[in-house]
Amino acid sequence: MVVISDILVQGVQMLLVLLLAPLLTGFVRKIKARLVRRKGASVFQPYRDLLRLLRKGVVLADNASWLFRVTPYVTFAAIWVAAALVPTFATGLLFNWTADLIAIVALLGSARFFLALAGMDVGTSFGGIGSSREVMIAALAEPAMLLIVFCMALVAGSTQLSTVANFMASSYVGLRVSLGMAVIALIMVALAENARIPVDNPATHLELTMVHEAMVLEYSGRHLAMIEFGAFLKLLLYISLIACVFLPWKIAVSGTGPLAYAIGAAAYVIKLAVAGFFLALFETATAKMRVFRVPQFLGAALMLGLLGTLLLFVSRSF
Amino acid sequence: MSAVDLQMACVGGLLGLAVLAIVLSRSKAATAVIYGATLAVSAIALIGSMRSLLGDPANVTVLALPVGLPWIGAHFRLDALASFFLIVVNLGGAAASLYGLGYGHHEATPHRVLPFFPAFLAGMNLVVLADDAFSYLLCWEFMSLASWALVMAHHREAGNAKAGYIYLVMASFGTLALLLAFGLLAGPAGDYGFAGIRAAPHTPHAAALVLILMLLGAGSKAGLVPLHVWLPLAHPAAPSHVSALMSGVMTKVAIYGFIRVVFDLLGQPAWWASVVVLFLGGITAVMGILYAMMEKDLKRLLAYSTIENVGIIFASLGLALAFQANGLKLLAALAFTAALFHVLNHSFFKSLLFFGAGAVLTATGERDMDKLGGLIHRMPLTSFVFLVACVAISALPPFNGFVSEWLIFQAVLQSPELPQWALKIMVPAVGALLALAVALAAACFVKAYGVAFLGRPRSVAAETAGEVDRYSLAAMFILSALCLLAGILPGLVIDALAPITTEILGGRMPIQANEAWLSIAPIAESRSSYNGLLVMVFITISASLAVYFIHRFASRALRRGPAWGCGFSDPTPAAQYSGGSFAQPIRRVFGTLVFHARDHVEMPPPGDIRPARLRIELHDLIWEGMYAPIAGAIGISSDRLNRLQFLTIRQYLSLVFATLVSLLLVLAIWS
Amino acid sequence: MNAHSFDPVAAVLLIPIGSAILLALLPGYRLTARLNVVASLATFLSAISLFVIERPQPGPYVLVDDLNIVFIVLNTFVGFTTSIFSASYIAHELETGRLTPVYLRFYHAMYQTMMFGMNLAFVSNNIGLMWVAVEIATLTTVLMVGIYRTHAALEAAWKYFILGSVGIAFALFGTILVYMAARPVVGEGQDGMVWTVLIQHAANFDPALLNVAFIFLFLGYGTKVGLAPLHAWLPDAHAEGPTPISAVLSGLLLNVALYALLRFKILLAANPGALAPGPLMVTIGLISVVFAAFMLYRRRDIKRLFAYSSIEHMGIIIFAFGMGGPLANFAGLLHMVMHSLTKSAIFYAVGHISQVKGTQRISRIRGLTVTHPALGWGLVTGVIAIAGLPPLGIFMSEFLVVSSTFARQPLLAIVLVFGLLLAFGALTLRLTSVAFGAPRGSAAPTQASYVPMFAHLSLVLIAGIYLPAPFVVWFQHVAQLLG
Amino acid sequence: MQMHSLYFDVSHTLAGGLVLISFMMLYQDRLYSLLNVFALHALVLALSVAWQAFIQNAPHLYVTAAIALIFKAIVIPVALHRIVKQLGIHRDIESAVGIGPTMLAGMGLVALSMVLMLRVTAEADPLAREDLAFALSVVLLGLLVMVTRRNAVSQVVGFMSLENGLVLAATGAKGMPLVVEISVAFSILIAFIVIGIFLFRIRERFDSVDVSALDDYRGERR
Repeated sequence: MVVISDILVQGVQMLLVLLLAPLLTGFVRKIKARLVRRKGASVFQPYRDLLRLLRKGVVLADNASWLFRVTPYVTFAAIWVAAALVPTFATGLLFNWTADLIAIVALLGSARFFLALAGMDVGTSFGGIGSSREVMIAALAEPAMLLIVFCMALVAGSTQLSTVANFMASSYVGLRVSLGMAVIALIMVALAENARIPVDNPATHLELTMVHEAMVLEYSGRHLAMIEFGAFLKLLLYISLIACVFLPWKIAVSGTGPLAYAIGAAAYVIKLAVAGFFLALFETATAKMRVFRVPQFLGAALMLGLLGTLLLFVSRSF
Repeated sequence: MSAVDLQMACVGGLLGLAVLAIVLSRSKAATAVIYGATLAVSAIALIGSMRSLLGDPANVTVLALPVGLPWIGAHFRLDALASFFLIVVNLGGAAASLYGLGYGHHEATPHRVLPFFPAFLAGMNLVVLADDAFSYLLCWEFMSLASWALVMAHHREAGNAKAGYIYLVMASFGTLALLLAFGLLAGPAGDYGFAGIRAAPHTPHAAALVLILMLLGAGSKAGLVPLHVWLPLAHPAAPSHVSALMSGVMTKVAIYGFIRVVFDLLGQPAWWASVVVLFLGGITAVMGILYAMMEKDLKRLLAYSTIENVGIIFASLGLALAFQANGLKLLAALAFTAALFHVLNHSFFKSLLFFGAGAVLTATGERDMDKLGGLIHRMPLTSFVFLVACVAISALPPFNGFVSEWLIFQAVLQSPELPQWALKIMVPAVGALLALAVALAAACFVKAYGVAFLGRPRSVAAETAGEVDRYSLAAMFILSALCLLAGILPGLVIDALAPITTEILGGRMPIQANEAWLSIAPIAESRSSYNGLLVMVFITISASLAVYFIHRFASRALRRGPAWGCGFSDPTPAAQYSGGSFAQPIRRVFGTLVFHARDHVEMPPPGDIRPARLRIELHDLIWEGMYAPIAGAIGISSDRLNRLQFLTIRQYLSLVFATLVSLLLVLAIWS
Repeated sequence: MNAHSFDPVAAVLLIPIGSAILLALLPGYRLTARLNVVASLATFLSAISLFVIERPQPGPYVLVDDLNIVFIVLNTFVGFTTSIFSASYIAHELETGRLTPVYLRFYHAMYQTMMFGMNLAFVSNNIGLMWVAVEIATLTTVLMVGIYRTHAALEAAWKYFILGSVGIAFALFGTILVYMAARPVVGEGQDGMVWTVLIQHAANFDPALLNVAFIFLFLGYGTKVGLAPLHAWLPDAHAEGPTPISAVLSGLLLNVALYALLRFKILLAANPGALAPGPLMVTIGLISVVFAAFMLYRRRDIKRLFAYSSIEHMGIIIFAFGMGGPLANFAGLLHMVMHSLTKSAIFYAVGHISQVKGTQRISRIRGLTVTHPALGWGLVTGVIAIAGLPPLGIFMSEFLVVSSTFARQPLLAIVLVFGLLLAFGALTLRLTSVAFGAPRGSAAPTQASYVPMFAHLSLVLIAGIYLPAPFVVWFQHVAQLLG
Repeated sequence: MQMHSLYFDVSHTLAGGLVLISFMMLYQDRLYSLLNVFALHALVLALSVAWQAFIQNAPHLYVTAAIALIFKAIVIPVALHRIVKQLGIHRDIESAVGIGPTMLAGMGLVALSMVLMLRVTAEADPLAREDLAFALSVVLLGLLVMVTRRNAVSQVVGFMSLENGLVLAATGAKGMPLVVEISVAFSILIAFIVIGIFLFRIRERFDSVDVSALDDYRGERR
């Protein structure tokens, strides 16, 4: 009986992230448009885009291999699973125990791995540009991410997101300089991972500046839809990650009944809205940087993460 | 017949096969016979060692033979640690033999390979079994010698002779370091038995010296930076299945030596020892993978990535040392288990990768990735297993590479438990290095796979390549299956490793079999847990869900067409990203510091029809900074001394005279 | 003859000298070569019989004890195998006309005379007689080094002769001093030179006089051992003489001088007042090892290369004996035996190689394992053995020397290891170029006699893995004697 | 006692005379004169050996004395004279080290041997002590001559004087066996050397100093 309900809740969470992801992206785009005094497309535009892509046929390059066709589903699945493991409105869900934060990072990593391979598959120079730059960014972003994980884990004594969230929610965390650094670093990493400004520009199609877009240049139709959807999910995932770790406000604990879940869900949506707003604000306020400035940007994140970890010991020592 | 007897019998069989191979070296059937027999023997040895590991852990069998050092004899001992490494050795051996059944037929000079292949396997088995210093070193050097002979199998190819030479010298350097270490351990009385060494107390200074010497000796064999220089030369020079053994197994034997001495014989370690090992491990990991990233020769790339993995293993061994020195047995067991787990995994996927490289080599005759490409169309099976290996070595779930690295990170996260500040600060830093190494490894293998197997063929050889024989494929598929199994059922492996940790460290990880749904939890589920099986199930379910819905509701239309490429299509495959261009961003980030890398672009003036040229300048700073000067110094001093060859008799007489007078003077002053 | 009337010592001495005279008279290659082999075999067998027959009582001139029986047997054995090798080698030399039948007679006679000299040096119980015997051996080898009559050969022989004579003089002076030291104790006359008597009373000798004596003896016999800086004659003598002689020089003559040194070391060790010879031997040994190691890098003549490696190994042996102690002495003895066997085997291989390739230039020999597998792999095995790699015998002795030294004198061990590694690098460098790579030079098949080479190598291999108990006990006893 | 002091004085004088003559050799710069001095050296040696034979009443030593007298004092010098003539060797000796430094070195060597021997055999009988000390210095001086002279003949002379020192020591060692045999052996050795010089036409030196000449057949230089 308990198991049934647990599975139910878990399923709800998985569907919830699926539903919310495009909406979040649409919301961010809308805000960005408004901030530059454009009317902008409706917040539901992403759904329409996905449906349109699904309806279109696929144009596959002659040279494309089976790997190219499998990749969209693999990446989507990996990201979706990862997203399902992050506590959104409630912690301690059934499957949270299957993988911890490190595993989630790794899942996203495998999604990227396959995407980069797909970029190489067709054998155009654009795919090469995209993949090589993507892996370069990842090579710096992943260590930074892991350091942030260390930092959180050392505070909460666990890499298990639910435990971390509960711990953060509890009163005796206090305000810590290292946590501050960690959250800044995490935001920087999140920007890089989601190919947002200033690292990459999701909207651009100017070849030499694009990274993520160049990688998926050869995709079309349902494949592209899958990849787009994956991207939406990833953004949602990172935001909910930040939310559940650094502002676990009103997040429900497992088995505390539907009411708590509802409150948690409401709080979650609000958090997403706030985060999305700030993201849009930031993106309109800053410009994209040259590709080879990105290493400094991520190196800064890495340093912040390391510093946070070390300062943690200092703050612990007294 | 006790377990150790069985193993020794197998070793004897292997040695016999070596002799047999010499006898029928030039006959046609030799290849099939020898590899078949080696396969059988290693399979038996594998089963035997598995039984002794999974069986009663307390059952340690010993065997003394009246050979070796006369008044000591040769002692052999089979305990949990030894049996684990025997599993690694014999599994690798069996796989390589199976692969060789097919691959060996492409060998031009089989009589230079066949005798040494079983001898090499026998040597590795013996090193793991040896229980006294003399036998240990004898077998160690025998192993090196056999592998050297295999490296020299293709002695006519350019550079192989040099590779063999450097390998032999470095190996002898390592052996001499080990020799000194054992001399110190055995003491002036010369008590060379491991039992005696284990019992005897060792002063801190002696222990420190031994640790340094072991790092030199075992480290040079395992490929610790900066003693790694021989490895990327020698491993690729050998035939591919031997390269697989050298990279996947022999480095592990070296690690076994380090564990045996430092953890087992030396007794309670000092905490600072761990600092050294940690530091070396972290540096090795990052340097190794950076070298690999810059490499365009497929097999050398794999060799460099071996260096990276060795670094990871040493780092987690360092962690184990740190915890052990502070009496944190559980955590030490965690780190140690992680190290052993990674040993196992690396032996799986590195052998697999070298097999794949060998298959590519036989199919195309090319090791240079910039002449490959598009093999996924022509060698579908090989490229599939190679992909599996790439995913595994890039530490991506649900494969095995991820589990061991996850365990290592879990161990790193326990650093707050350590009392020493140096370690508290250092461990996370090393963790960062490892994370960097892991990320770079993923990048490196995207490059390897993307350039060699994807894209369009860059040479005729790559266009006309065909799938390899079934033996090779069988070997590769078995290994990739093992990669997956170890990834989704890590709990079983961890429990199997428990006897070793109890034996060596006196502590063990919690029993994983008790965890629900086969998930693993190093300390407690609330702290961290991972379930490879479920992760895989989820991914498959959600992927198939996606596929189902897409194919149910979305358009099924699919049309082949030329690549879009933003409108302008590349005329030639040469326009694709090559290995060098793929590595360029990372070279820009790290290379300028680590390799003094420079890109020189020669752009002809407008109107000039000459093509623009890009020249990349890389420096191996370790070689130029360490080895070249030493060689130079030796050359200069031997030139100086060589003048003594051309003196006149009178001058020689004056030498004698001078010696006499000086000795007499010494005597006059002394007495 | 039954075992009692048969006197092996006499046989060991008389067979060579007798056959020497005979060979000097007999013409014809086949007969003399065979006779040479037979005589050496007979000598070897009678030496073997020393094990079974009870040893003769030490008289004023003759002594057979545990120490020298090792040397005698080794000496006669290598002498035997070398005679087999020399048979096939000399045949080729006659074909190419480097040797005329006259010189051939001379060669065989000298060969047996040299064996006589060496055996006499081993069995003699009288330090004066030993001195004379060593001189005989030296002079005969001088003549054989010069046998090709080329300018280089004469140069080498002459250098050997002059330096050797000075060595002789030193050794004699040392011998006289020993007698002077002994005289007050054991009285005048014969006894003052009988080793067995000397060793009994050594404790009461005038220590200071013994010290001076040892310095002269060390330099005198050390010149023949070829220790740096007294080594100058050795490389050229090895390179320019006939290869069988190089084999004998490296394999045996050095041992003769070494044996003399050991005798006097024991004498000195028996005297509490005298300075310990250890430090001197250790220093010179290390100098020889490191020096020879460096010299190896610049060699272009393959025989000279291995001559220098002999210097290196003599250094190791002297070092081991200088360190003393049961382990090091055992190692020293073992190393000496193994080196004799291995180095002579290498010279057998090198002899045939230089004959078939028509040169001793390393740079003109490539890819032997392709053109002449037996010779090539034989050389590879030999060099691997001489470089101290397992599973061959020298590894065991080097293992014992280095490990036992490191526990006692770390710094010395490190210097030694440095030298070993250096020499290893040089030898393997040459080996890779000679044995591997694209072949160079003639690929004509050889009618070589591989038996001696592979016999030695297999002995070395067996010894590296398994030493029979009796040998071990016996070595250990000798090691005790050496203190 | 009276007699003993006499014995002592005579043998002392003779041995000292040997050392003195070795010194004379050091500053000879003409070949012939060197040979003459060597003949003198051999003569004095013969006398001292004979004296030893007399006081030790060891008749066999007379043989040694005779050998020294006939072979070394007469045969060899004459033979060398003829060689010098026949091979047309330069009459003057080119020395590697100047006469002055050589003499100083010689002084040092004598001092060294005195220091060693006189202290060494403190309790041995004075006769032997003196003899040893002188013998050692003669040996060292002979070696010095070999080392400092470039000329083959003079090197031979140096070697022979060295060997004279040995004989001196051997005869001084009371009751030493094999002395005769040893002296014979040495004479043969010297004969070898002299014949070698003659056969191999080694005019100026034992060794051809210019390495370039050696290279081609030593195969040791590019």
